[in-house]
Amino acid sequence: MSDAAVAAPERREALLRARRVTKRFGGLVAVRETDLEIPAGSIVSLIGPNGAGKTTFFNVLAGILDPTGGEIEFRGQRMIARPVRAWLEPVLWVLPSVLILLVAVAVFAVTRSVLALQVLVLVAIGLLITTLLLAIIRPLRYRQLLPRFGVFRSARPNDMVTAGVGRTFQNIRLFQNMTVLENVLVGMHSRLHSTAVDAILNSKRHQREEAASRDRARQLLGLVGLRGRDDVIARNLPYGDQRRLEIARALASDPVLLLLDEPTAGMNPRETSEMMALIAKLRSELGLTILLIEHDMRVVMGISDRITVLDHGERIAEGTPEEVRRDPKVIEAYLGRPAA
Amino acid sequence: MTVEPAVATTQRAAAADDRGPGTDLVLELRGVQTFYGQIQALRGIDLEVRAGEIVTLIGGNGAGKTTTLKTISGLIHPRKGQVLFQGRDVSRFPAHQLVRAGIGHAPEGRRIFSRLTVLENLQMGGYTRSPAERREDLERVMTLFPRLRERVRQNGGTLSGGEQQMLAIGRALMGRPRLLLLDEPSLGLAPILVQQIFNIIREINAQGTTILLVEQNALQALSIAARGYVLQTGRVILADTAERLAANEDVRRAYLGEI
Amino acid sequence: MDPQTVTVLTQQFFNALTLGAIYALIALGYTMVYGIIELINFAHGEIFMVGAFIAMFFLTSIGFSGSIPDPLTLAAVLALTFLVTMTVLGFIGVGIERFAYRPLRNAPRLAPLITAIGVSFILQNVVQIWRGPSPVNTPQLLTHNVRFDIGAASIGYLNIFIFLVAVVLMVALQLFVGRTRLGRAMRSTAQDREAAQLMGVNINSTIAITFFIGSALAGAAGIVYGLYFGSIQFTIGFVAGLKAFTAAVLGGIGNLAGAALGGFFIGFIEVAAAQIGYARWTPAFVFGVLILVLVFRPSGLLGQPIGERA
Amino acid sequence: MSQIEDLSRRASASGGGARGRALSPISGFFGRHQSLSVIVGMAIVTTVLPLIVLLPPFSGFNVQRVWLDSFANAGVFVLLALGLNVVVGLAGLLDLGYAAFFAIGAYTYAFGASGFSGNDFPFWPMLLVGAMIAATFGILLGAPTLRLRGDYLAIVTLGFGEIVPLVFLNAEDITKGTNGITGVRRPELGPIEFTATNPVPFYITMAVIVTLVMIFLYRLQDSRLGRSWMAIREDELAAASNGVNTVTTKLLAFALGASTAGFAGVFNASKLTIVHPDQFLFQVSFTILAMVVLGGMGNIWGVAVGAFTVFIIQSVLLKQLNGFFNTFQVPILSDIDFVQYQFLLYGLALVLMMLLRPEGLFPSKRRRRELHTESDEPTDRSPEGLESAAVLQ
Repeated sequence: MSDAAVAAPERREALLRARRVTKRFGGLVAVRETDLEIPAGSIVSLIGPNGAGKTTFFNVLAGILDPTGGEIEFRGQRMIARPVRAWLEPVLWVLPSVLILLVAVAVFAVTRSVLALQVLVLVAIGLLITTLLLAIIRPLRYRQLLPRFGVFRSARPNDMVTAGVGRTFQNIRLFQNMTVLENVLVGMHSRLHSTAVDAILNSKRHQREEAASRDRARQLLGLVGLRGRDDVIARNLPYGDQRRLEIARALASDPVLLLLDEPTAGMNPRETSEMMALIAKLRSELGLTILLIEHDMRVVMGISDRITVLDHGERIAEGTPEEVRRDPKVIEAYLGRPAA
Repeated sequence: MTVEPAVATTQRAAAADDRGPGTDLVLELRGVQTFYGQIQALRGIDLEVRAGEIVTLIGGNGAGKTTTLKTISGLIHPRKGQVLFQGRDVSRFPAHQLVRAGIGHAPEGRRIFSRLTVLENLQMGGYTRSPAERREDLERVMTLFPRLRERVRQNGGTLSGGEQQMLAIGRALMGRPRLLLLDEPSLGLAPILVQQIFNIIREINAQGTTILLVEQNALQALSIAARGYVLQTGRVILADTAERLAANEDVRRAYLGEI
Repeated sequence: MDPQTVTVLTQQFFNALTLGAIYALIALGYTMVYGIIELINFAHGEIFMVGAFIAMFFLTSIGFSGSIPDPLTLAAVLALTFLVTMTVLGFIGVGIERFAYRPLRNAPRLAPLITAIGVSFILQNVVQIWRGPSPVNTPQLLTHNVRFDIGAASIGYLNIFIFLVAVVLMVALQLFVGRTRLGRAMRSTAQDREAAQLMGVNINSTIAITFFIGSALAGAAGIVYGLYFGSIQFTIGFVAGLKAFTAAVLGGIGNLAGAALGGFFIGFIEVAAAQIGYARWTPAFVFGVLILVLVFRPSGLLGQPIGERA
Repeated sequence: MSQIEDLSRRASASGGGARGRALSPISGFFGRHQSLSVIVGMAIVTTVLPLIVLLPPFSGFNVQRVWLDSFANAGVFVLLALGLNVVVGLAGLLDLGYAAFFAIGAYTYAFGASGFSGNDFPFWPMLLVGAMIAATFGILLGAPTLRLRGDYLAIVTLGFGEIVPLVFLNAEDITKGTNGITGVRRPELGPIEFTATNPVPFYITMAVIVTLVMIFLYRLQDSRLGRSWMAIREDELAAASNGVNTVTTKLLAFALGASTAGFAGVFNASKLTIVHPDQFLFQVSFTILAMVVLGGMGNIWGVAVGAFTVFIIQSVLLKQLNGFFNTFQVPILSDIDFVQYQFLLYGLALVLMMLLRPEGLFPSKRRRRELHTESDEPTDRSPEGLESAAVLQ
């Protein structure tokens, strides 16, 4: 990476900003009050020994785990924070209809009007169904309503994907029995719009979208070097190709930020340098911002604009590769000697 | 099971050296082929480990290193070929019997019991041994890993990565293995801890345990091993002494990260 | 409170305790099996039912069909019944595991679950064919008439006996799992089967032991059910099994103390429902509780948060 | 078998588009035009069945009219099995209280059009109303519980399946309890008469409904939604991390399954003209599950055939078998009450099926791949192990 690329991110605004994120499992503190800023267009690495909380932190960012404390903003919007009175949420689903039901009983008690009772009960049932459907489909408006009741629930993984965060897994998690193409198509899910009704009626829109998504999927497969492998069952792919497929699948959701969990784990030096080239290409050609967890110090030092070092769940250093490499705390806790 | 007394005597550090390497084969694999369902992971592995040695397996991902260890410890059975442990064909033995026979296996990813305490984890390691032996070994392991003694009442899951690795190795030692299989002991550890773990491995070996080591960090592994095997797609493509492997151009290029 | 109410409430309290003890004993089996192989053993409720039938069959075939006034004979007969029934049931459980579940141990989750349902139907129908579809009377060794008085309330010795049996069995189980080498092996197997194997644990026999104990406990529950209600039917396993499962989930599945606690909780809910006159609706109450627990605290009252499993 | 497996796997591993679809020109054509193939297939079946039963040995059991009546009844179970297949086979959720939705559909129609309720809403719109109300209950049950792991869901649905008949049984004022609601109206369609003596209209209607449902399901299966179901079945966390809203998607499967059952419930109520809590006990859910499993989870045609076969065996052959053996005085066999052994047979069939051929008699290719995922495949667990469970909180 050139020096210009290293210097530039300072002036860019942060795409993702994590503040004082804490995650506790029972008595075990996996991540403690950790901050992280990912400037748009940069490659940021998260390093540290196993058990330092990197993957946990990652999972918090991706919406898989709710943090015990702290919050995460993505593109200026608060996406993830400690859930506040989340138990109230299901109560809120049923509260309006229960109120109407009570009113119905009250009206009946006073007026003895069976008709009023029936109408109100029907309204209550209708309302119950509506609120439940809303809760399930959870359009943005509904989620914005929640904070007014003092309820905040973090974005779920799929919400993060919709917002523009794609990810891969440390131990590859492909849909093993689906084909390569199908894997990518699932990755495209959040960007497709045809509904079940479209599918049942086989509408023009559905057909168009299916055809277009297949083309796009093939394009992505070409990008990661899996051209022409569409119909191979994912689990029959060689290891390195599985990693590539996972990246293609993550790219299918048109992410702005890509989270890569140990993309070169278990790769030999040759495969590793190919992967590094691919990651660099993702930034230069697709303009992606990338956060990666990595153990291989050559990858980390070679590719990152900034590095955050975690140890025992705490951030012990943050800076450019050069700064981190010379940081006495990092040397003491992690590197042991100046990294080769 | 008549193996037990034999195991006990060979534990003494001197035993292996007396007979000299080369004469005393602890482990021998002959044309081992292992499958996961229809997928062949090992395509005929031949290797031997002599008493008192550290032998290392090198290879890329999917080369079959972990599968080789699992085949030896009986977690998977080979479809063809034989695993000979102390001259006896054990390829059909279930894993738990091989523990009794003297094979210890610290698997990849440590796999400690996170909801058992450190003490209980170690006790599980000595599952096959008598209570008296267990107490004695407990003392030995705690001396080897003083950090574990401090954390004896803690749940395994609350240990740091390095401590978990120590626990995993200590737990495998509790069975008093004659042959210890170590799968990626330095995986995911801070570089600063890696050296420490390798020192411990050397020390365990010096105390008389034969070791078969699988390691991503091939350079380090070769530095403590006597001999090494290079695996590729389920086959042994190269077998030599550690020094010569470390000096081999192809090996350096492919596995030691010199591009 | 007037004395009448106090009397009724005291007696209901002991009824709840008895019922709870039965559910707790069944729930332990669910929780143990789930803990070790993550399978909801649907057939477990039927094992309880088979236990009730075997106890009845055993008692009548050795010639006891009514109450036994002599305490020594009673104790001997009871001890023998428990011994025989629990052993037989244990082996039935082991057999089911061996033939229906073990071959599917690494199959997708749905497969053993469906097999379990199949086994449950087999057991139910075998008993139905053996003993017919209508309720069968069981020997009442210890009648409800043998009672002692606490204030205005009178409590049957039977209630006390059942409660004590359950508590003793539960404490013994807790000690076994928590303190012994075999118990440790069970817990290790539950956490990481492969690693346990590498310690020298024979996975198959450990799982078989788990099934043995769980089924034997269900057998004990079957015996006391027969003693308490005096009549059994091939359908009792299904509903009791569901309630016991609810108890296990309520307490936190995989947690022994939780299962016991959940069992007693369900017992109290049922008796309370009956007391306020909704006996026919008790299943609805119980499942309402189940759904509430699953929604608000899926890990149960004593269970650890699922995230902590490693 | 293993060799064939091996070959097919190798073929698929070596890639190329030669997999499955393009095997022969004919199957290729029908592969591309699934709807057409369903229509043609069902048309053939619908015409051939009434003719086959005129031949021995079938003619020996019943006359054609009775056969057609059984076929129409079987159609109800085919529908039910197709619906449950969406839940179990496609989305991988075990629903053990499926008969509850069947009951809700049936009682909806009974309230809507029977002498007892005094209402007289027309049948055809009520089909949709019944389906929607059942779907609503599906959502009500699923919304809080679908976040849970699969086996909890199984128990919750089992509980629900217990409660619903219990409610219909105990709420005597509005359901007449154990007596059930009688005098439910039959359908009306212009001049065509749906009567007890003429099963043909029911038979044709059923065939049309099943055809439509199968076409819809095939289309869904190949859509974005079908892919999400598949993805969830394979790896829920990965699906969520790729933008699939797992709760909504599962709920949709649940609701679709429930609505199919509601639909079948309305049809069944109008055909039998009586609804009764005993029609919807756990045994019914169990039977439908057996049909799906035996037919081949996930394979729409397979499930339909499985359901049809099981129903005919259960309701016609087993009953007739007793009469048959009695007539010919076969020793031992004539003493056996085969109907009584029905559930024992189901239980045995389920267990044996899972042990010997878990993909069912007519498996889908994909299911077979999943179920034959080799037993000793290395289980990759992340060292921190939190991922798999985390999504369930």
